[in-house]
Amino acid sequence: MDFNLTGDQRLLKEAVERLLADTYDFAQRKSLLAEPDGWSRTQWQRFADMGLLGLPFAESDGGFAGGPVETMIVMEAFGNALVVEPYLPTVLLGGGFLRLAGSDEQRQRLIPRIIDGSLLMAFAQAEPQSLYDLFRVETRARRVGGAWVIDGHKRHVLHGDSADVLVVSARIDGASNDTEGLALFLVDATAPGVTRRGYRLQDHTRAAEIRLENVRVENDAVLGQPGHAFPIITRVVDSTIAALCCEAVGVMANAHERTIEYMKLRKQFGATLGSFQALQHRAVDMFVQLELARSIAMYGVMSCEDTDPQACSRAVSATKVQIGQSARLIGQESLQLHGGIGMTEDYPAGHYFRRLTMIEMLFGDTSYHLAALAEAGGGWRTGRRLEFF
Amino acid sequence: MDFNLTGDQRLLKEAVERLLADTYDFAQRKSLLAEPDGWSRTQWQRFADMGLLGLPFAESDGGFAGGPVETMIVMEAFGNALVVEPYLPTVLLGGGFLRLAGSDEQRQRLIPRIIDGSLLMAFAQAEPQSLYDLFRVETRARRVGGAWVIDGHKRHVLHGDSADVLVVSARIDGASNDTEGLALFLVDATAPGVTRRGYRLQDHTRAAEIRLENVRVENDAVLGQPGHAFPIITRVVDSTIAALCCEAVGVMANAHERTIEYMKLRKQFGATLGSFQALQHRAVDMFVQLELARSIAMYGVMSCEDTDPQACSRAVSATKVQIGQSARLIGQESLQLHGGIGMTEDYPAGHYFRRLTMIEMLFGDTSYHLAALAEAGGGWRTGRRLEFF
Amino acid sequence: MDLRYSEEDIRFREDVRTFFRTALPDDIRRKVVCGQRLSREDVVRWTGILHAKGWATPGWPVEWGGTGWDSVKQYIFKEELLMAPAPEALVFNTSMIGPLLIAFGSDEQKSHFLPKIATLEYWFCQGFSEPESGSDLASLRTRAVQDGDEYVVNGQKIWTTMGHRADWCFLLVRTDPDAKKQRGISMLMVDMKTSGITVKPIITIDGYHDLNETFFDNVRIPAANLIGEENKGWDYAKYLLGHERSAQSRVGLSKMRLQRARQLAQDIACGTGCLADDPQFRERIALIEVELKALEILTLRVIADGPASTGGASDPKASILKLKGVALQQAATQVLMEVAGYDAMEYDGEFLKGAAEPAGGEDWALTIAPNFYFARHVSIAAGSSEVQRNIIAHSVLGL
Amino acid sequence: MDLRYSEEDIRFREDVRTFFRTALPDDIRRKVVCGQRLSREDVVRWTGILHAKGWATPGWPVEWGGTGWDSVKQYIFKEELLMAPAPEALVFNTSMIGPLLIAFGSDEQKSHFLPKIATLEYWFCQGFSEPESGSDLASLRTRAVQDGDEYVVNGQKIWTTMGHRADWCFLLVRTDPDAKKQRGISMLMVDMKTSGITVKPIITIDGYHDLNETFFDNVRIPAANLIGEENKGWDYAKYLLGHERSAQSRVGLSKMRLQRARQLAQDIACGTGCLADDPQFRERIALIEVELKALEILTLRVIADGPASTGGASDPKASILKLKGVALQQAATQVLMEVAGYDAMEYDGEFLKGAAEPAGGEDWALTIAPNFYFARHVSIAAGSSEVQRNIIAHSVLGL
Repeated sequence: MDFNLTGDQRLLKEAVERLLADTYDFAQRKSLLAEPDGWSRTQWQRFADMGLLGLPFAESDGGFAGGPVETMIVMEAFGNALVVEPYLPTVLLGGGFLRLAGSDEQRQRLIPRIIDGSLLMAFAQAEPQSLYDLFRVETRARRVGGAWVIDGHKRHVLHGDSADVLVVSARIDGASNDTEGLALFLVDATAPGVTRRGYRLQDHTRAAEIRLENVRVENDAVLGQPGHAFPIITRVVDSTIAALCCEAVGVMANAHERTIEYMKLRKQFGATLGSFQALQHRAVDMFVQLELARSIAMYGVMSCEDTDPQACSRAVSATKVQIGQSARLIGQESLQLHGGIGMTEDYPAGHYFRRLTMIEMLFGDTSYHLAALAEAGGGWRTGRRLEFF
Repeated sequence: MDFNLTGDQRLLKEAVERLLADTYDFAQRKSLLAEPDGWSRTQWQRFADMGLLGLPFAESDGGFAGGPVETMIVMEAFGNALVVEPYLPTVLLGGGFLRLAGSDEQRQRLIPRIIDGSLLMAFAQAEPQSLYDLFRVETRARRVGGAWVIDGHKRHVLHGDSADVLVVSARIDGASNDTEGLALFLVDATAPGVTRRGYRLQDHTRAAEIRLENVRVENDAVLGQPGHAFPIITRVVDSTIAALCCEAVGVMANAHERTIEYMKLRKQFGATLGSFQALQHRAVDMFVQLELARSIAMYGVMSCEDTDPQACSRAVSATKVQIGQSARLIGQESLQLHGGIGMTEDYPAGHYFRRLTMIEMLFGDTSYHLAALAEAGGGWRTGRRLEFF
Repeated sequence: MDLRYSEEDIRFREDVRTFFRTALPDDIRRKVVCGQRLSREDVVRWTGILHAKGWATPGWPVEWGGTGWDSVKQYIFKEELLMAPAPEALVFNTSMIGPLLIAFGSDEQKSHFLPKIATLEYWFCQGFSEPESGSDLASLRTRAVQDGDEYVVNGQKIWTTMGHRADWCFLLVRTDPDAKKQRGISMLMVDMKTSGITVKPIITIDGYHDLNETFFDNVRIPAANLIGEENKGWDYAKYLLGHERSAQSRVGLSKMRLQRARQLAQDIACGTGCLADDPQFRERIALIEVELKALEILTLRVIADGPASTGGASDPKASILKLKGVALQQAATQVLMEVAGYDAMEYDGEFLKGAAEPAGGEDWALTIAPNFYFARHVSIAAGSSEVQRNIIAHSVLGL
Repeated sequence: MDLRYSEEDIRFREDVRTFFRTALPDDIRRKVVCGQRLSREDVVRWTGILHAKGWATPGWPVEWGGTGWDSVKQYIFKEELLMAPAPEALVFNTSMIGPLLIAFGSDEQKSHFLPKIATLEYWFCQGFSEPESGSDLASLRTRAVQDGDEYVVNGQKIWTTMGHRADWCFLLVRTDPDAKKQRGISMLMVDMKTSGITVKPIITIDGYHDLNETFFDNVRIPAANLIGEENKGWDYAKYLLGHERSAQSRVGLSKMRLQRARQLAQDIACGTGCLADDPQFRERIALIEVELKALEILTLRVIADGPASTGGASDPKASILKLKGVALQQAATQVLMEVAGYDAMEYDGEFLKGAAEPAGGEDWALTIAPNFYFARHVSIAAGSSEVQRNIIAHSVLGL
């Protein structure tokens, strides 16, 4: 049981935080958002130069063999600065699929380009009116000769508008809500038959609606074993959720700190907001939620190393639920304690609030994951890990 | 739409409140609890003398033809003073069954004795491990000759230890969770085969565990139509819940008022509790809950006149849910704001808290009624009444 | 005590409902259903339709164009309007400056302004808040100095809702800087075209432009535009904040949102069925509906209780209506977020502002997140929930 | 960072679990499972068993009978104890007066008292609170005046837990009435058999007698029983309140209660199955379990962080553990209430106090309501939740 960072991890943390302090304050971020992609390629290159894009990859793939703690450090710092670049879709989702299911050839072809910043990826998964179930896929892939032909309609593909290569989930068998029968394909985003509509999200990140019509890919585009992709999808999404929860902790920490600072400065009725006991106690409740969130994010991240995928999924659901609860309280109280100023686009508080709201939704909201936990049962095992169910 | 009491209703309210102010303060109540029954026959006679025991009965039955508003007035006052006498089991439950399902002979035989205070009744309904479903009855009644023979095990029969006549629900047909096949019987509490174990409840009211072994009753003991008692049980219990919610409002109003008074007197850190803004805001949240509870109790009571039994049940469930929410917040905050003193048997706060906790359970707790509402659907009709679903 | 509506009320509700069904233009209804913002033209057009029917200013005295409805009828009208759903009346005109002039305005002011207020020929905005005075409104600093038969106003207002659309503004100014905080404040009306007024947009987190900063640089306002007496402005402001408190619970709005959530949830897959049939989802809605029902009765109790409905002294208990009403409004937007899920994430500024068709997203979902974000302001504006709690603690509980 | 337990920790947990399974007497275990109160004899017997094993005072230094376990092992031990479930150690002895004497006691005090404290030969109670000083502990008024080599104590203490069972009491007294509030306070130990001490029972709302008022009427206490220095008592009290804060989250207790609720719910009919299978019931439990998991990690973080575990300066952040821990303890008792339903309503005072069989009610249900009631005190005692919030606001947030 050890809650400390290693020396290397501390150095990483300081480096990322310094980079963001230098290049990513609220005013700088505003100008990054105004770049053509809605985010900054220059910034992306800085991340590449610092090695962040290669962090989770094996050394044999040209990466730096970072583990979940390294990802946690980066994501929390990104959350703190509200980084909008496509780290999650490219490195965590795209990279995650390559790490877990990529063939030698696929890894060698793509991972080095992720690491050097020249390749962007996205995961085309969600479909219309599907909420969050990962198995609910109606996009179809069929065998035609030695190749595959994909047809379908994907929505809310995070950073799908700028991605070079898409990981597309498609059904080769079964009904639309079977867990069996799914496959994953690497699809060139500019391939014939792929049409994309990119748009801004509420929190200034980007996404795309993607239609695939008779999109033909060769056999080497298949990730893993066709028809049995669901466990891989679950595994990659679970790790991504855990990392996203770390981002949320960064967002919340910043939102909380800003609120406390504002309370110390802003005067009403002749006294600072921070001197009103009713508001003090609410600031404390925010702090409690922040510390609970930080604690469970560590738990979620470390649980992703669990060899039992169900244990991992449950731990991730628990993490998402607590993060959702904390995010709601901290986001809403942060706005309320700021008063009107927090409601404005030109002030940071509302941006943090919006990011928290989006994070609560991504990959399943609080209700969704709570229902999953309830269905899974409950209770406690106590073995090597701090296990949940 | 009229929220005012009539002149007669105001007089009733004043009379009940005066009687309780004179005879039922906290110290007087303590000595009433010490009487042999755990409550006071003298007090019961006072209620009879004031006409309270005849309030809901028709004039033709010797009653005073009071409606739900009159019952509301009495129950709220009773709640305010934490009255422990068996008004609910005798007048509302027992009396309710007689009013709704009693034959002329049954009404003429029993109602005058309720009104003059000489007859106590109880409703023997709940059974072991049954939670709150009214249809879950395993007590059996079988036809033997021209009579009925009842066998079963009833628990938590409110004031069943002092009752003279029991209304017993029993199954003459069907499985233990069918709504069809139920019947109601008037059973002499001292009849051969009836054994009772009386006990105190947490809130100082009384109940009994009752076993019925080969209890023989004649045909004239049957209330209503055998096999089709469920609608009557529902109707009587619904009205009783509505009245119980009015009692809860009285309990909460008192708990809230006591808390405010205590906050004005008690000093800590050199100032009254009431001067701390954090505590002020919590007292306000209690007040909000009190007013919401008072409002929905009116709604619940008036909805019991609805001719559509389902509409009535839904309104009552909604009422019980809001009362449960309010009771929880007010009860718990009342103790918390009192600090240690509220935890003691010699101080009123804890007694109000305990009564609220018991009320939340009686006839279904918040979870139970919320689930019932969710199952029933939702939405709003707007017709003559302020209808709910 | 009788919580039934009278036969007359029931007929009235039917009439109102029929009118909304037939008279509300389809394009406006669709915008309201979708949660899009209305253009000035939309609001004026709808107000014109109401005005033609005689229903533009139901709460005003009959002599000034009111309907003479009792408070229950007014409540029914508002509820049906919110559930139609039809656009709400412009609160600054109908519920604020109108009633204020009726109560305190001069005869000249009444006869000139009231008809134009009722039809929105004069669109009013409100100039109360200032950057340094949020919840502590009485600490405002905008100065008005009398110069002949004019006031010269200098200062800055903030959160001027629709200030960029408005023709007129009623504003609080400090006319006696030596008087105590709440005294020395007066209320003026100013033509927004007057020289020296600059309106600067504030974009809110929903991406929309409702709010503004308004700067006053030696703005000359005729003394005839003073409302009531000089240095009595604080009384008028309090009158306004207490006025139509009952309307602030906006039960109908929350009802409408929950109904919409339930309806939309029928098309969302969940388990083997749809979200609308999910017991947990239904419980979450039911719990809010229970509180709404309690709040509805409480609202009617407050309306029935007192002169608040007719514009008399404000009932401090009515602060509950605001406090709980806004909490439930926010809860209902949260339920809609849950229903929309990913479909709420897309930002489509043009659709939000009223474009006929979305850029590509789901029209039913695109405004859900912006409205959820914007709904955070209801517990801040018009007396924050903290201020309401202070009022209740002091005025009702005596703490 | 590594949140796995080491192989050694896992073996340790197994050992502890096996010990509790084999060494805990059945009659005591049944009482704890049923939530009955333990007699003094029960507690002393169990402490004797622990002491024989060398585990009665795990957190003390080895030289005074401690185990030398690191903080993670101590946490595991406590968790397994709570989940066994076995009786908790007497906090006044093991976590309060013991550590206090170890830190500040004289050599004579240590060698005389510590062995007797460890075995409960001396059962200690705490004399801190007074009728007028609840959360505002430093306003205490009980006076001690030195007279030769004795102090003469006059005053009244309240909420003296188990004062009627106790052999000794450590109490705060005012030795310098002219000093500022927090100064001028000293801490004394007094033999409860000393003449002039009257203990009067306080019955709590669960119907049980845990608490007392304790009156001191010219009670003469040898000056040798002063702990540490005169007028430094407030520092020692603060030390105590900060000591073993991590233990106040009592995650194991809440875990055990929820496990029991889930288990009992299997026998409660609900719908067509049992309550344990009801999705909404399971969600309510899951939500608490999620928070418990977060609190568990937070507890381990605080333990790992600092000298708090070994008795050093208190980490104000640890106030969160108390604040959230008690809230979850209360939430778990609420779930048990829901499971027990009507069966929780019966009051059986004798069974509550430890009778082998209930008068007729369900043994599993009879203590649920009393324990639910009594659990309300955990957010009041030992620094109320309001005081914890004040501490965090000031010491952590700097407000």
